[in-house]
Formats: sequence, C-alpha cells, structure tokens
Amino acid sequence: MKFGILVKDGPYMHQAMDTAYNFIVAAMEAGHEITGVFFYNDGVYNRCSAMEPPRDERNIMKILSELELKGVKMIVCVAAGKRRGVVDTTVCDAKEISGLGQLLELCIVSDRMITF
Amino acid sequence: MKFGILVKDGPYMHQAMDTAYNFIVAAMEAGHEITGVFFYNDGVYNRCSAMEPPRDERNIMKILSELELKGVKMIVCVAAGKRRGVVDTTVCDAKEISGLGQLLELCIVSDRMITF
Amino acid sequence: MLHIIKKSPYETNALNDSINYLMENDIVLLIEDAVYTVKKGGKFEDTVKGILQNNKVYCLEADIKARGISEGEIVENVKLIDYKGFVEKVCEQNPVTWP
Amino acid sequence: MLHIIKKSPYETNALNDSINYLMENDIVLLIEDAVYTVKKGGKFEDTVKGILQNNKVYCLEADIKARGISEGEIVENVKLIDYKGFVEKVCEQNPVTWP
Amino acid sequence: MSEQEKTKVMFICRTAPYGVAFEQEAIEAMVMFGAYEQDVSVAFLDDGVFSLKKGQDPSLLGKKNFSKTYEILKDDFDISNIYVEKESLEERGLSEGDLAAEVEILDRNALRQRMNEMKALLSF
Amino acid sequence: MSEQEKTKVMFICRTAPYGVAFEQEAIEAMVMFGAYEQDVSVAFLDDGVFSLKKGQDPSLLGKKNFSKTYEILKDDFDISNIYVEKESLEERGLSEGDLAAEVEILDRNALRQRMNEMKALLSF
Repeated sequence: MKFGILVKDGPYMHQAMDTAYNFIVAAMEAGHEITGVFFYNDGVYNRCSAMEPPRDERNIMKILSELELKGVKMIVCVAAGKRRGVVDTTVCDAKEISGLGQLLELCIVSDRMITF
Repeated sequence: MKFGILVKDGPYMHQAMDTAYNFIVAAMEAGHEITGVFFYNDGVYNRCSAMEPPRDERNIMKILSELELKGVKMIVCVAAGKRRGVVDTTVCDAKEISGLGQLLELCIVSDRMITF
Repeated sequence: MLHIIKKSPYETNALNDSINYLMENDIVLLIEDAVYTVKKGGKFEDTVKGILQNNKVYCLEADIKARGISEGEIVENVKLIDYKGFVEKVCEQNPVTWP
Repeated sequence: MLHIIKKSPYETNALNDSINYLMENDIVLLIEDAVYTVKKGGKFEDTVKGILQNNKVYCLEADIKARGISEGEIVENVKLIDYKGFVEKVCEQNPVTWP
Repeated sequence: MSEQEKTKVMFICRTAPYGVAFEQEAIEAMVMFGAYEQDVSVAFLDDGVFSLKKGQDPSLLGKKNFSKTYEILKDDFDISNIYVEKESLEERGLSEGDLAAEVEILDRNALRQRMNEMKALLSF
Repeated sequence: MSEQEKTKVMFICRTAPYGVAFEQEAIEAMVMFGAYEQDVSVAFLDDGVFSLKKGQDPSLLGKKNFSKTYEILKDDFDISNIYVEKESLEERGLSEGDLAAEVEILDRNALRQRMNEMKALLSF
C-alpha cells in the first residue's frame, strides 16, 4: 500500500514525530511505500538543521535524513516554515521546501493518509 | 513590582507568547519592572532570527526585539535551544543564550514569577 | 493565589483540576481559550456559578471579545479585565498557571 | 475507520469525542498518552469496556510498556500490537486521528 | 476531470481559534486544495465550531478574523461542502443564529457517514 | 545562607511523560535549581503522577527513564521536597506500591497549603 504522512507537531516536546518515524520504518519493512512526509504547522521544526541534542539522545533531524537516504520524500511547507524561521538557510536541505500542493498530491496518490 | 516571565510555547501556533507580550507591555506602562523573559521548552522558537511571516501578520521575533530595546532582558535556554536548533547562528542575538541559572535568578529577584 | 487557566474546558480538564486547588480569597483568571467557560447556555455555566459562590472569576476582555462572546452572553458576576487589570491581579495574588 | 487517539483521557476529551464517531466495524487504536485509558482500576476502565461491546480496541505495545503498564494491568480483551500491527490496521481501515 | 476521479478529502477542525492557531494554516491548505478541483470538505466539530461564532474581533489580539472566510471558500474556492456538527453547537450553547457563515448543520450521525466516504481525513 | 533568605520555588508537574515531554527539561531545571541551595519543591498532580509509575521502559521509544531520578534529586541534588497528590493517584488506580521513587504522598488539601507558601510556582 501507499502511505502519505502528515506531521503537525515539532520534535522532542511532542511524541508525534517519534511515532510517525516508527510507523514509517515498520511500513517500509513490511514492503509498503511511503509516498512522502509532509511537515506542516509546528511540524516544520523537525527539519531544523542546527539541532544538537545531547550525545546520548536521538537527533530527530538526523534520523529523518537517514530515512530520506532510503528514499522517503520529505516536504517542508514553505509558508509554515517561513512564518517560523525554517527557511533555506536553517532547514537541513533547501530542496525539501515546497508548497501545500504537495500535501494534496500525497492525498491523491496515497492509499492512506495518516495525520500524526 | 518586579515580574519574571517564563515562556514555554513557540510562536504562532500557541497564544502564550502573545499573551505574555501584552502582559509585559501593560506591566511596563503601569510602572512595573520586568526582570527578564526566560524562553524554555518550545518557547525558544520565539527567538528564531529567520522568522518571515506574511507582511500583514505580526513578526513575533521582531516585536520581542523591540521590547528588548526598551530594556527587557531576553534569555534563551541554551540546552533547550541546542536540542531544537535554536543556537548562536539561528537565534536573533547570540548574547541572549544562557543557562537555567538565569531562570532561578528570575525566581529570586522577582516579586512575581508568571508562567505563560 | 491567582489561578490562571488557558485552555477550553471542553477540550482539557485544566479548569476542573484547578478548581480542586481553590482556597478562600483565591482568584480565578480565565484567559485565551479558557474564556469559553463563562458563556451562558454552555456546558460550564453551572461550574462558573459554583466557583462564584466562594471565589471571584475574572476574564480577559481581549480574549473574550476576540472570540465573539458579547457581554450579554457572559454568566453574571464574572468580571472582565484588560491586560492592565491582569497585571493588577498578579500584584494582588501569587500566580499559578494551569496549562 | 480506524480511530487513532493520542492524548490521555484524564487530560483531554479526545477519547470521548472520538467515541461519538464510532461505527460498526470501526477500530479504536490507542497510542502515546492515550494508552493510559486501558489501565485497570483507573477512571476509564468502564469506558473501555463499553467500547469493547461493539468495537475492537488496540493499544500500541511500545507506548504502554514505556509507561510501565504491565499486561496484567490492562483491561481484558484490549489487544496489544506493535508498529507492524499498527501498519496492518491502517491497511484494514481508513485512519482518522483525534489529536 | 470526472466526479469519479476526484479525490475526496476532508479537513476535520476540532480546535477553537486563537488559543491554538491551527485555523489560519488549515485555511491556507483549504484554499490550495480548492484550487486543484478535488472534492474537498470541511467539518467543524467539538471546539472547532467556535471558529464559526459570529461577532469575533481578534484584531484585539493582533490576529485576523477568518469566521467569514468559509462562505467565500465554498463560493469562490471550490470547496464542496462545509459542515458543522449540531451536537457540538448545542453543547456549547450555540445555534444557527450564532454562526458567522452559512454552512450546513449536520447531526453527528450524518457527519459520521460523510467522514466514512472520504479517502483522506486531515485533522486540525 | 540562612533558611529565611532562601527562595521557595515549586515545580508543578501535571503532564504524563513521553506524549508531551516536559519531564526531561523540567528535571534539567530541577537539577540546576538544587545546585544553588534554594528551597526547591516538586509536586506531581493530575497526569504528572504517571511520571512516578513503577516499571517504565521508554527505551522502546528511544527515550530515557526518569522515574527513579526523583529520589536522587532529593538525596544528592538538594531538592527539599517531592510530593505526589493522593487524589490524582487514586483516580488513576495507583497506590504507593506503584511508585518507582520514595516520595511524600500528600492529600490535595495539604498540597494546596504547600503551594500557598511558595514564592514562585513553575508549571510544567
């Protein structure tokens, strides 16, 4: 099946990103396709490049980038990001920044859309 | 009276920073002293320098910086900021970054400590 | 103490949790989404009346007007205050926030 | 539909709000802080039993173990699933999240 | 595009405005979705119904009033349906006359059916 | 520093751990405050009492277990008092035997009195 993921909360304070991450890993292991992860609202904070948690703590930006290397598309909403200061210069990869049309695209091409 | 302010939520999504701002302005107009604003948890996001909301919307980072020009001390928790990527290079003023000792200091020197 | 409540009582239990902590002379201050508490005809009208029997209830005017609740829609004896009044209440009583 | 609930029922009303929307064959999936719902002896034991009369209730195992609730403390007939099971449930039913 | 090919998406709005400001960004998404000619619905339930309350003046908080936007969304931006849940209104002491926009009042049972027909449910 | 000069600060912890992760940063603050020899108290009420539940294993979520930290805070980091509210425990089906750390169980009335004596109340 094809899963589209919507993440609306920021990292660390809320568990949403952790749950979404574990879901994505399990879905891929089971042979499903992740059509993309759309970061909206405070979710855009998950892609801040300057994250530097203590060494014994997970770095959420990095574990997401590892997923990206495995082919998972990450999309940071440009409007939500601009408002909050997650822009070209502060996001981990400027190419991830895109518009809300991408969220609709996920709704269209995915069999299931899941809000975290 | 002396008021210390603790802000725990980020900008835009939560009203906490707006309420705190209006409280601070009213307190100063009434002749009270603000001993400092301590940004903790997601509150550190309020000081992201790259915030760029649409022109007809308030820029929370900037209205806070205006308060700073009027003498209000802003303190961004170094540990909470590092975890989230609000660091020297992404915060509006690196001099604002400091430790939790500053929060205790606010508790000690203020007549009232208010959590927003 | 000045009990500051921010969340809608329809959404979270912060209002009820704070009521458990009211002492004589304590003040309840409703701000942000908590102002929905005082709307007449809503589910929490009786809760507000109950609090008012022993404690004063204040409501931040900017928050209640922003949300479209007019003065006629507010439970009797709830007092509206502006941010200046908010500051005064904090001077009177030590604040505790119920986030 | 697969109703995904994330918040503690002691804190927010998301659980109750979602119960209003349960249809025949719908599944309830409790994750994150919502797993506290199924603790025996807690305030929501009867609520869970009520849901179970008509619908299945699943609970994310990692979340419930993380929070120190052992299998013996869980209301009967609530099923534990891992993230793989979570994925399977989403395949079975269209998910709606009650944040 | 034929009706059959359109993707059915519903925005589920359960949050009161201003305290937690999902509304503005949810609307930005609705506007964009409308432009792509899909079958987009919006449902207000629980505290979300407060978004439609008449007489809002958030300029006092330096914020914008979106309560009248919803009618425009429907008329000019190709949003198919805007629903508000009857039971949520009643519990909050609100009735049709309290609403700032003309939207369809549905009872829970009917709204539940509509939700069940969707392909994607986005919660705000 | 004499007892009279110490600032009385209380951390009020009302949030369950992990779902919304105030706990870790609240503890970081407690540790720092303890180091400065003030009169620091910690109160767990409402869902905050779940932070003290025995048997937690958040490594499953890639997170740390802080439930046993509180005793250490008291013994080694100069936190004066750690309270947990009796009524909140009961409502959640928990009793003293369910707690991972030895803390003082207070009823609401007694905790209310302690809160009233504080100079600063920090809510998490």
